[in-house]
Amino acid sequence: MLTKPQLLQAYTTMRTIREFEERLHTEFASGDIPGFVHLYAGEEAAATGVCMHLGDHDCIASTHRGHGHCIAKGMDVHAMMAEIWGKRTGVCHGKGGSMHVADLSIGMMGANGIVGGGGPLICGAALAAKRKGNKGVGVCFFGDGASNQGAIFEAMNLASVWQLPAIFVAENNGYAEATSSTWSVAGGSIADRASGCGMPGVQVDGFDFFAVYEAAGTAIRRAREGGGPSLIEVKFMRFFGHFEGDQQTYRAPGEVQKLRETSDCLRQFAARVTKSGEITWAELEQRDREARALIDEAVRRAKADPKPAAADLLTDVYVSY
Amino acid sequence: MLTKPQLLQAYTTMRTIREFEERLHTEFASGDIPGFVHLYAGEEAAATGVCMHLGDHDCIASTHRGHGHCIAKGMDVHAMMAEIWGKRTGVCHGKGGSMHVADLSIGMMGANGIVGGGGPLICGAALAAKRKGNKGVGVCFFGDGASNQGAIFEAMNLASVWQLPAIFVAENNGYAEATSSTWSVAGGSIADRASGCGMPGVQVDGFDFFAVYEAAGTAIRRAREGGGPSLIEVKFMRFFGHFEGDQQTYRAPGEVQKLRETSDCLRQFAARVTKSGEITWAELEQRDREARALIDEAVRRAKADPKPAAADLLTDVYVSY
Amino acid sequence: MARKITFRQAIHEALVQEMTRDPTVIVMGEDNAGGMGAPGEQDAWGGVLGVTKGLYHQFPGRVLDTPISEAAFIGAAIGAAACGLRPVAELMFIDFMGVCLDQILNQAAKFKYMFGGKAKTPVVIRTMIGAGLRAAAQHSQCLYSLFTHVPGLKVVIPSTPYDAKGLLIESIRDNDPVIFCEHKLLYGLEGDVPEESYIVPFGEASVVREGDDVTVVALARMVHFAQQAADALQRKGIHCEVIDPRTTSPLDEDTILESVEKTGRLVVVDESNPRCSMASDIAGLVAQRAFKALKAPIEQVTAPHTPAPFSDVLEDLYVPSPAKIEAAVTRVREYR
Amino acid sequence: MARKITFRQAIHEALVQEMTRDPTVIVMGEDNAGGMGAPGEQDAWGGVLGVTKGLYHQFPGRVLDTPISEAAFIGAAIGAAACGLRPVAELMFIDFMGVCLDQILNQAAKFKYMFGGKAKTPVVIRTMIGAGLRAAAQHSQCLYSLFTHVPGLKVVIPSTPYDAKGLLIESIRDNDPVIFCEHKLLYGLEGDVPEESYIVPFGEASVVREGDDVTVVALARMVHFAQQAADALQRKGIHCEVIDPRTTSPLDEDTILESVEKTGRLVVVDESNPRCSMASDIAGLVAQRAFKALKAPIEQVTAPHTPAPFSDVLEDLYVPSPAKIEAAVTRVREYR
Ligand SMILES: Cc1ncc(C[n+]2csc(CCOP(=O)(O)OP(=O)(O)O)c2C)c(N)n1
Ligand SMILES: Cc1ncc(C[n+]2csc(CCOP(=O)(O)OP(=O)(O)O)c2C)c(N)n1
Ligand SMILES: [Mg+2]
Ligand SMILES: [Mg+2]
Repeated sequence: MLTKPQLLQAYTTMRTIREFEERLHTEFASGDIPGFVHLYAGEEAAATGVCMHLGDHDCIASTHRGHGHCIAKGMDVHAMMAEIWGKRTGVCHGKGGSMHVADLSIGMMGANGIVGGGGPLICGAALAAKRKGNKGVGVCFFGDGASNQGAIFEAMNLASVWQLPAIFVAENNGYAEATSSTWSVAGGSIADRASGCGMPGVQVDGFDFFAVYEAAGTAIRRAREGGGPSLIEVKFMRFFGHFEGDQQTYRAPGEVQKLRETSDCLRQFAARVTKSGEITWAELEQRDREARALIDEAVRRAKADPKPAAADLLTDVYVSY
Repeated sequence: MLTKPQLLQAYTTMRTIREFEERLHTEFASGDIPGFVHLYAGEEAAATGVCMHLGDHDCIASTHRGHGHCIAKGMDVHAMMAEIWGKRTGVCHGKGGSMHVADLSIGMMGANGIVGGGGPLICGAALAAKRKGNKGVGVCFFGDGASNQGAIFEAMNLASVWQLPAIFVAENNGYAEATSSTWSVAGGSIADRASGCGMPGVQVDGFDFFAVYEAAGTAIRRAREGGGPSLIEVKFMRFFGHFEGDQQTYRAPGEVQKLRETSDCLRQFAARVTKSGEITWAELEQRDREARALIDEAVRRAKADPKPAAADLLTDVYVSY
Repeated sequence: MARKITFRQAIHEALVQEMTRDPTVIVMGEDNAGGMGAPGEQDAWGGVLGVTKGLYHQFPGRVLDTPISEAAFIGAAIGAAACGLRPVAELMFIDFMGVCLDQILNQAAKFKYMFGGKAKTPVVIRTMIGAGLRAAAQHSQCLYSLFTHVPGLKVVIPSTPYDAKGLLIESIRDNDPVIFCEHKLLYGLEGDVPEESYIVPFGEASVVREGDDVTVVALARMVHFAQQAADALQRKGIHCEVIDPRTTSPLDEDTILESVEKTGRLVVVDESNPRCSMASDIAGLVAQRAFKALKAPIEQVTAPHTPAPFSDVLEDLYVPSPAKIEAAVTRVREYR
Repeated sequence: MARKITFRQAIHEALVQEMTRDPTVIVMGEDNAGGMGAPGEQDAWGGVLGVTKGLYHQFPGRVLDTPISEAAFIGAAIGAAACGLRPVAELMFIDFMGVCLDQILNQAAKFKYMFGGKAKTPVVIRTMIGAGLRAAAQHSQCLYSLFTHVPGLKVVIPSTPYDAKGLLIESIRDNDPVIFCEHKLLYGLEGDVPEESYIVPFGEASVVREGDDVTVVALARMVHFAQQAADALQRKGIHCEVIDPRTTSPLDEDTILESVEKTGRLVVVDESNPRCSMASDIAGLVAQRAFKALKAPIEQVTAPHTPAPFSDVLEDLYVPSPAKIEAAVTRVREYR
């Protein structure tokens, strides 16, 4: 049901995220990037499949692993890159960094350094949309680890009690740091926690863009129509470590390599749309080149951009004080 | 399967709680009792049906509505009464009051002024029992309102992940303050939240001592045998307001009167055991008189007891400082 | 100005006037109406102390009861504020900050800074502080010092009905997150309150009594105790200048410093526990910035470093008393 | 005393020695082993910075990984402490206190008092503090001032490997709840640490340098910055007495007061935000109790009243620097 431009858009978004993250991985290794960086590679279908349904008056709350959500929600990649480098041209003027990229003007309420922190916030966004009557929705992305935080449970229950247009997207990438979600999520299924909060919950294959896209569409439509919140558990695995520098000895030998070969949302997407004849390999490859060029340019500019000025330290604490 | 002494013990415990609370209701109205007092009348079968299975090496964590749990766990009623009056002879030397009655020596980890606060604590008690290998269990009592606190959810999940000998007893008495549990518990059932945390969950009629007793027995046995945690949702309604002074206009007219007539755990218990011939009315009435005398004496002594001394203000903050 | 209403009514009135003026103002909290889903009266409670009673019917859809999920609903208020509403959320007792602090400390307080200035979070968190109700250790704390420590938050502590109304209106109109602290023993206090809407600005202390001998800075209920002490001292010929900062963040440093420049002596009265408190904060400020004027040690009159006890006799000793303030003023006055 | 190990190793060694000595000591926290339920290595992490690495195999069953549920597992550690164990729980970053504060503030800290003395809660909460890792606003706070405000808690802030080991052993043996703060930029610091077990008692400041001109009180990483400043000042003929309180609760008031009696001048260096901080706490203490000796205003050198910025240039300005300490000392030294 997706048009060709939509398909190309989905692919471009996923590819841009992938390029962004692969590039950060390289740049981090060269010691150039400060702080903690958590990469989203492998999980592109989730952010993309969900955010394709959203407009600027829809909000998302993101996580420490937020680059993919930002790009899918339409954030400028140079402004992101500059932020991650701590430059004044960054989307947060270098004050936030990777863990706090945010752009409220496009409904991106911020990556979040606090696991589970976005759940309550998205209830607020959904509440605001409901009061404004603009049919907007709020989407909370959170991890399998975050699913064990009280704030996420409370937020799901509150969204249900208030019948908010909220969608909870559990990105179950198998691990929270070095801990397996099969161990930390008692009961084994995040989706099963939905019914205890009075909302529908489904599980989808997160390497399959179309599965995510459809589940998200259903949930978001329901929310827009006043049907209340839903939970979607997206199952996949990340391609990199928890953060850059993670030795990943908790993973099985060859685990990631195998994933990259057999469970790559971009490959799966490409295979499907070329097989169906909707899109040619050449068209995709052109997107690949464009994405690479976009990221190259973003990195080049970010590196050259100026750092914040000393006076910036004391500004932006309050609107007035 | 309960012996006659056990039946009489159950009845005595429930009657003692009832007398304790009815008397506090009267005393509070006369303006004599300081602070907030939350009465347990109507809910006696829960505390009693659960605690009958427990010994001193088993721990319970209680709530702001804690008198019933204390009595069922074997706390001295005069020491409780004196505590509620703020007297030096109180179980906490007058420093805690109704919301903080506690006696760790009998495994009573305290009433709690923080809704949901006991969930994490009981995980600790259960963990300690598990490490000591003494087959002890931890029981967390919490309300329907508390079931929406993140701490309770986190504790249930943690208990499951660690396979702790913990039992979560949700006392769904219909209201959290003035809010109906049908509104605040999205999904409608607290018991249904158990599966999302990987544990069995059951619902029982809280006016029926025997139903609670059996469900608790099953769960506690499972826990002692290493089978991990369970959740029991006990459904009933309180006979008094949220706290003393509550006008209760949120309740239906005649609601409480009807409850007292049709849904009183003591009446139901009495009817059943006299009908079965296990116990006579006279035996029960004797227990009633004894309970009344016990409470009379506790109140009399509590009133006459001395208040704390000024020097007590500064003691008991630290073991050493 | 002749109309007298209570502190509780003043807060209620501020809410009514702001909700009337601005449709983006909403109110939420546990039983702020009361009776949700229950068979009896809707709006059965109006909050645990009745402050919001009536708003539910007056402003349909704009008074939201909540489950007992402070992290979720305080966070929701914050999120809604970032998305264009002006929520007034009630944290029933400030003692409950422990279950929702993250949303205040790491989200609301930091959005604007972390996001490079591109955020506005006009949320008000109304909350009850203080001892005196025999509510024991978990329902009697002040804790505003903790919030004052946190950059990005504003902290408001009214001591009179007049200030309560004007400061709450200002809090609602303010574009930063505000912690609005209501002392539980002040709700019944009556005072002159204009019917019309007005604001009391942040960062402007109120000099509730002028005097040349000793500066007494006091907050919330302690303002009244300081006044009582000052009355008694006046009869002994000692003239206190009593200052109520009204907001601890921002703090009106100038008024305090100028007063100490005049008196050379300072007593700070704070119902909080003493360590890292507003008492020490103000003492530290003056020891740095008005040192030359100081003629005596700075005395801090606070609760002791203990939790709040339950028993009435102990609680009365726990809370700083007019007598203790009087003694402290006398000490600094007589210091040579 | 010739053996040099890092701060990180010193903490690890304290844990090993206490776990060996006392079977009731257990360790818990997120990925304190690492790899639970995963296909690869067990004990894959040893905490986010590897501090507990190895304990999992050395002490079977006594190192517990946890879900990301700080309220539950910090509370469980507290409950277990009340039931006879001596848990050492890791709160990965002190910034996360917002999701579990209630268990610390209202449970652990108050049990003993609320229960009339009849409780003992020997829990240690190890947590990481401080800026400098470009970890931005939600992972760079000090926040120990908040815990110091709370009666019933003890707060420990080591600045050297030697103190880290001795204070952690003391913390584990102590019978009250202890917040043990590890500055993230100190883990790599090397220093002399005896192999055998020893304790550093609470409430005893360390005079890390003696001097007659100005007293400098500093905490955690700031102790080293104060030393650097003192080195530079010494070359100019100004002699600082540098005091590291090591524990902020209890605080060794006497050592600080005696030093100020001697020097008459005080600079407090605290990486915290300034309001209601340890800086103001110590300033307030001295302004009350050593006033007579004071010859100059008390200077507080702290982070500004802003969240921690991400960008390296800003973060370096945010953290108090040796140069700022030097300037403050010079100001109070030259004050007339
Ligand atoms: C409240 C809180 N606890 C712990 C952390 C440290 N931490 C950061 S990310 C992370 C793992 C999160 O796992 P998950 O939610 O599955 O997200 P993923 O990293 O897999 O995307 C942890 C423990 C934190 N940032 N906040
Ligand atoms: C964290 C927290 N939030 C709010 C309160 C105020 N409060 C005390 S009891 C109560 C209602 C509790 O309802 P429930 O859990 O159903 O227990 P019940 O009173 O019905 O026994 C509330 C909201 C509190 N004490 N702690
Ligand atoms: Mg994960
Ligand atoms: Mg209830």
